[in-house]
Amino acid sequence: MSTVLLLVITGLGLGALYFLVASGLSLIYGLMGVLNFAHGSFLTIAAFIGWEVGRRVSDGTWWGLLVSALVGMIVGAVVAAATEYFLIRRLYERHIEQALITVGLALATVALFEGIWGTDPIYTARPEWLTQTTEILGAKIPNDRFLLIVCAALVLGGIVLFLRKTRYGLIIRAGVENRSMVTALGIDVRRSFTLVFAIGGAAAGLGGVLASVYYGYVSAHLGSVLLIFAFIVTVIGGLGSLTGAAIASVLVAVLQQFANFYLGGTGDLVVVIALAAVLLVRPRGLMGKVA
Amino acid sequence: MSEPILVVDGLNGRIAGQQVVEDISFEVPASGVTALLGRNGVGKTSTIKSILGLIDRTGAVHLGGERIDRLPTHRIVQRGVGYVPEDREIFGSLSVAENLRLAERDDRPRRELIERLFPDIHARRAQRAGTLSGGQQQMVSLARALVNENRLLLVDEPTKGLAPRIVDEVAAALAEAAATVPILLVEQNLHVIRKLAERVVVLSGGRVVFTGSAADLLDDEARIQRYLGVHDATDDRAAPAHAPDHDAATAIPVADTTEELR
Amino acid sequence: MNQQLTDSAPASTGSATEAPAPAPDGRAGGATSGRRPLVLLIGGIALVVVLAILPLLAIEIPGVLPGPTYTPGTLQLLAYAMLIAALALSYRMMFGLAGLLSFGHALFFAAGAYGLGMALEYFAPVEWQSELIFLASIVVTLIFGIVLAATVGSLALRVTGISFAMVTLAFAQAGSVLIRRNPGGATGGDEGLSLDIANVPDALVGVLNTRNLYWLSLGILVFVYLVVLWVERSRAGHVAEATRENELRVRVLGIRPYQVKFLIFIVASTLAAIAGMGYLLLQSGASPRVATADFTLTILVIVVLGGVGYRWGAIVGGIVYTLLDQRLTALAGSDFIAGLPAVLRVPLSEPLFILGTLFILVVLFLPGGIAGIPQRIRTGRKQHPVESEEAADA
Amino acid sequence: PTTSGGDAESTDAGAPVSVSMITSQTGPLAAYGEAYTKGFEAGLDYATDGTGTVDGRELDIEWLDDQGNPDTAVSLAKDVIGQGTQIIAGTVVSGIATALAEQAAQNKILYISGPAATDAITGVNEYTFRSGRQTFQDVATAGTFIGDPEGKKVVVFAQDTAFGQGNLAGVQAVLGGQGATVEGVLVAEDATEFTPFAQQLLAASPDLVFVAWAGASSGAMWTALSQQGVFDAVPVVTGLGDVATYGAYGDASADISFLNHYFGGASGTDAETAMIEHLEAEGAVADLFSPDGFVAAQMIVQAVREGGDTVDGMIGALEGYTFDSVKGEITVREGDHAVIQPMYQAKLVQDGADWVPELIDTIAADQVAPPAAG
Amino acid sequence: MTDHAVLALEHIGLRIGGARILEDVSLQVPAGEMLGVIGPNGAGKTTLFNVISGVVRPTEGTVHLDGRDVTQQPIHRRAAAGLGRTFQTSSLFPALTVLENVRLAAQAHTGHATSVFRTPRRTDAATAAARTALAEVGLADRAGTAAAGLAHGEKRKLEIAMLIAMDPKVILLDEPMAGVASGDMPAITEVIRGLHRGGRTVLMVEHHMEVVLGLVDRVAVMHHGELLAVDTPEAVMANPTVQSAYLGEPV
Ligand SMILES: Nc1ncnc2c1ncn2[C@@H]1O[C@H](COP(=O)(O)OP(=O)(O)OP(=O)(O)O)[C@@H](O)[C@H]1O
Ligand SMILES: Nc1ncnc2c1ncn2[C@@H]1O[C@H](COP(=O)(O)OP(=O)(O)OP(=O)(O)O)[C@@H](O)[C@H]1O
Ligand SMILES: [Mg+2]
Ligand SMILES: [Mg+2]
Repeated sequence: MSTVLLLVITGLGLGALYFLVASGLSLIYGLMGVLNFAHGSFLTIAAFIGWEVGRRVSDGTWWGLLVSALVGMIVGAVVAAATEYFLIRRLYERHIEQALITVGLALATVALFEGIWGTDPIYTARPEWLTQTTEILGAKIPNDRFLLIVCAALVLGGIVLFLRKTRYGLIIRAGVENRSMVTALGIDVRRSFTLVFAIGGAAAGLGGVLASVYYGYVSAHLGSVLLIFAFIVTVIGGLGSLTGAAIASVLVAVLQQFANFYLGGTGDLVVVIALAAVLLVRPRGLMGKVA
Repeated sequence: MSEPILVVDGLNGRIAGQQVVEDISFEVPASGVTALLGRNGVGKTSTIKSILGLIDRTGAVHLGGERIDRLPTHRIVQRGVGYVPEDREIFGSLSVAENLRLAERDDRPRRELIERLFPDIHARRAQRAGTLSGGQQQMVSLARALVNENRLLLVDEPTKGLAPRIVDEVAAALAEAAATVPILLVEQNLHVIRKLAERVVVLSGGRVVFTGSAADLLDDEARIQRYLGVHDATDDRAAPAHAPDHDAATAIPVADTTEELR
Repeated sequence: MNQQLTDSAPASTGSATEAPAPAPDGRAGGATSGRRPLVLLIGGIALVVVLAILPLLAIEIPGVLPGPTYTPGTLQLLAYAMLIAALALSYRMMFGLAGLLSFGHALFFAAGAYGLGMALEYFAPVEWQSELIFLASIVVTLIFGIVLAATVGSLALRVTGISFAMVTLAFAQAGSVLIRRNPGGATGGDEGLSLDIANVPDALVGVLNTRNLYWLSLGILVFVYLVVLWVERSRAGHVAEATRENELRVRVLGIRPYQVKFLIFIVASTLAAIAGMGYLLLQSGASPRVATADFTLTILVIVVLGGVGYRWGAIVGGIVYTLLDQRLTALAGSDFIAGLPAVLRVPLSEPLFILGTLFILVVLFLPGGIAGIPQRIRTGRKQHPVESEEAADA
Repeated sequence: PTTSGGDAESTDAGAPVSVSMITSQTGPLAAYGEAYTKGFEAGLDYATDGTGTVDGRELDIEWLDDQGNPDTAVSLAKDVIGQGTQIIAGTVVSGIATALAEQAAQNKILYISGPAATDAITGVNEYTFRSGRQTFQDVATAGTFIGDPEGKKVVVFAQDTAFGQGNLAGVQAVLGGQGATVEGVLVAEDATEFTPFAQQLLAASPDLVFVAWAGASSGAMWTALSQQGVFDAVPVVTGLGDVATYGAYGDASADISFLNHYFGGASGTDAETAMIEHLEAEGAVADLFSPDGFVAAQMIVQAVREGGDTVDGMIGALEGYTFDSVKGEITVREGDHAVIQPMYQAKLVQDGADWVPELIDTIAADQVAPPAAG
Repeated sequence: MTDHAVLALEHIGLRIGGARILEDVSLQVPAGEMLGVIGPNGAGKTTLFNVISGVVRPTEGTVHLDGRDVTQQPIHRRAAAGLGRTFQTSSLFPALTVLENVRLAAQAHTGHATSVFRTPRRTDAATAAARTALAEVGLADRAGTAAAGLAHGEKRKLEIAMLIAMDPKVILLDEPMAGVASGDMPAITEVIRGLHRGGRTVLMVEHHMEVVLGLVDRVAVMHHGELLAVDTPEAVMANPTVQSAYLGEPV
């Protein structure tokens, strides 16, 4: 019983992490049609700089973590916005080329991070409480999982509100469909797209800092590890559907936990089979919009 | 006559590196409907898109005296230009209401006007615009341009694919709009042009070949034949209301017209 | 089916509009004059002949090739490049021609490499003639590749666009995980599979015989090229191209696009498996890297680098990429780089950084890829519409 | 006769000897490659008394980057073999070592592998030697922590990779052979959540947990073991990695018993002193794989000095070669080229904010000698 | 089934998410007839064509083509059985040349459309058919242009050329005149007349009444998803409902 509970709650925690990465990915894909392979790099650079700043301010305390998170979000947003501004924008409406640019960017940046911070993981300190556990029904749940779950929920709520309640949401959705017509309605659509990237980048940045808490290290490959799962949950959830991504994140992570534990470490295999199965039955994913 | 609202001087437009509009010059007066005519492929749509900066262009374009040919599209539109594109280009995944809301540029949208002009559209506010019929989509497209207070409307084939009754309605709506805002109208339906247009600009092969009053063109069989290729009575048969005009218009030769514009 | 009821003309059905530019090379029935194909044919044959006698010559291209063309190191590099080019060519047929963006092409290359390696190991104890075992292993691997392609293809082609990419990715990931899991010790896990040379012809073993492996690779490349050419020129190829553009329209014409896509998928995958077999022999082993999604991405990068619109673009891309990959490493380790200040030294000593940046530049400024350069020079065309950042828009 | 099968022209005593060092200068294991490289330079300096020559012959050493990619490594090997190199050495990546061993056999050339720990290299063919320890030696060292294995239960907690599987097989062979019950808890390499597995370890109630872990996820893994209270229940043994990983064990650091191949200061031999001096002069520190490079240099010098120019001569010179190195006396076992060497037990102690290793015991070379292979 | 009806619709109904798009539409079209379909915007004309061509499956009713029930058949089967159509907004292969667009249509008709063992040649039957079709609509000089580069009216012509090359038995034309310059209408009208003259059955949605009236044998009027009337042009024009709902005031 406590094992099952442990699996479920740690699964939720992992799912939260997946979602933090996937939210930006899903936003950027869903709204701009850009399959962003550089998303992992946004996450990694945010984690590195967040860590560099956080540890100088106050290493291993809540205060330090908060600073890291803020810095991470800002860095993520800035890097993502710059990517959109300097690279993606020049290829508007050429989605394959845009995706390719991000592939190139991912290649180059991971190598660059290795050059700067080395190939070894750098272990990070974190607040005392996060290293402890809380006992629920006999299962000792590591506390950082709770932090992850709360942050993911906040991000989900925040982005959904943004899209529903602001005019930007509307502009962005229309701009995806027919960019030049939005311009012809007198709207500077480019700014909105940069904003989408910035928001996605900020979410990735937060994900990066939290991932370094979860894994206990930062490394040049932090992002690439998470990216593939983020892709999978984005697709299973239905491209462009944030709630879908959230649900899929939880499903995938919990499924993965159970398969890893009970089916001899086949978590990855089960997840990709699930991906194929979902797409074959529902090509648009769980919550994908009827195009 | 007051200052023209739009002055196009030596406009060139290219698509994918190919010249589609060549050295076009004309003016749109500050009131009434100016029709931009020509056969398929002569560059009418491209001219409008060049004015809006939707395709690469060179040459001078002035809107109300201000030079706009270096501005990005959204700035041009923000200066008070409404646009109804040729293929409707509504946002299919958005609802009708969202399409209209998106088009509102200020806090004084003329929603009542839209409701009155297009009751069918109003009734379908919540429908996904992509599922509207072709004609319904055309109305959304028109409504998007009319919802704002504009200084100039660029309207590209608004009656294409509309039922005759709707064509009338659209024409009426445009006529109403024309009372307050000048319109540059691309249109194939000569009846609509007859009804609305005061001046015409005719393109051929990406160049202006005729400029003058609507009557000068429409009442001259030979000119219609020469510029628009209409050479049988098809149009007249369906438009019995119009008796042939024998008004001896002072035909302005093309060369003179061009002169006049310089 | 979720077609829109009104105006069902799918101006943008799925990936159709995202498909890359078509091959502008001369097609039968196009406006090409009768001369050109002949010139191309002769040129092509001449090129192959030159490549074939390369091992007998001593051409040196300092900075590009590690040594004179007869040396094993250079031949090895060229052979490797040609196999990658063959793989890229097969990928281009799927992606560039039929618009099928697969993220799982590596699976079939790996199927060829691992399939042959495992078959050779499996047949090793059998008391047959060693040539026979070698041939049997190749045939078995081919059949395995085709069956795998048919299975994956029939499932993945039920969906389109990004879903197709993801289903192929899922299969490839499953394959990659299996290979790394090393079930029953069959694949060697992350340490890779080494070639059991017991039944491999002597002519294909050892550094002295690199030349033969070079010729083998050249043969594979030419073979793949001819097959791809054949398919692209055929009616099926044209239908594939049309399907990429507008699938609904093809169906309304009375043609079933599925058949064509399936055919292209199988042919491309089988060609990839053939290239994979060549790779196993050339490298005397297979590493799990060739089954990863990263490897597929590399191929995609190669195809784009070379120019999606051109068949020979894939070849140029494969060769340029491989050479760059090798030579950039040499550059990164050079004294010149070591002497630079840190801001320059750190990035420049990472070959992948240079490669990635180069790739970005190509996508941005050379939309036709390397193979598109002559065309651009000829037409003097500007780059594709880059949204101008007007001064007034401050 | 590919290279040096006794060709008359190459026996010219004054000619330089061409040695190709293939290792990771970039890629995931570049840091190991760096330690190996530095150790090699120190070893060469030591074995040639600072001359860099052997009996007056230059060693023409070329360093090549395998990028952690077997394909690159094979291409490089073929290139240098084609150019007539006589000795290939190096690599920290097991997958590359096996590929290079294959090239060595196909082309009849001497290959001395680097720190790659895989047991598969030992005895794989007559041309392949190794300069470091192998998994069996790690495992045997781990065994020394439980005294008499008879009747004890050992659980191997490892990643489901060749490295992890190799360790499990090693424990089964070594400790299982001595009467212990051995179980494995293998975790998928890409798993990121280890909490449930920590529970599984506890549920097995073993007498010893042997952890074989590589890569970035070790931090999270140790945290999970510590959080779930594994250290309170069972002694846990693992291999001590390189300096960069000392921080990875977190709060668990003090509770883990480490087996160790080498850390700076572990042996106190003359060779070690020489190596550390050399490294410090270069601005480097002694690390896990420094001795591997050092030994490789010594073996190459031996092969050149005693083996002449034929590969068979060099093999003969190395087989059974016993010499003093960083870790003490080392023997290249004749039958399978296993490198018989002492191993260490260590613990981590806190030193300010950092953790530093401290020697508990040195395990004699023969006590941890791997079973004969090949 | 009525044996002379080449196309027969029986009680076709279509509902999408609660909305009634088509309601109990039954229609028999005898072989060789030219039937005009008119109706206000949103009446369901395009949708009806989509049902006939298989782009949309009806929720009720059956479609018979040439006496065979094709309701469950995929699009390409129906097309292969001789059903051709155009789209309200031109639907082409933009990156292919004009000639290639048409040749694909011809190729589908000549069989072996997807063969790998056949290479299209400048001289083969499909290419010849394509050139003829292009000449017929007056696009011969645009053969080498990419379809994307055509002006709107030319695209409409290209659609019709594809139909000619396909040589179908039953043709559905969805607003062939939409966006065509008035000067070009007579020519296209002639092409359509030619299509019909070959004994083909043609259904045409068109808002240009002058074109409809000049061409068709009968007119079907749709309104709110229902078939109001099918009758001679004269009778339909005289129908007061049609007058008020569709034609409006005479201009
Ligand atoms: N995307 C494009 N690529 C290349 N050429 C184009 C493109 N769009 C239009 N053209 C060319 O530009 C010329 C002018 O086209 P435009 O659409 O402006 O004509 P138009 O007068 O609006 O015609 P229509 O009455 O058919 O709408 C045409 O000859 C056409 O071939
Ligand atoms: N998914 C849907 N949900 C709701 N209504 C829909 C949907 N799809 C289509 N409709 C409605 O079905 C009706 C029929 O559309 P259709 O395109 O067939 O009209 P049409 O007669 O071709 O009109 P037009 O002459 O304007 O092209 C329209 O009123 C449209 O809004
Ligand atoms: Mg137009
Ligand atoms: Mg319609």
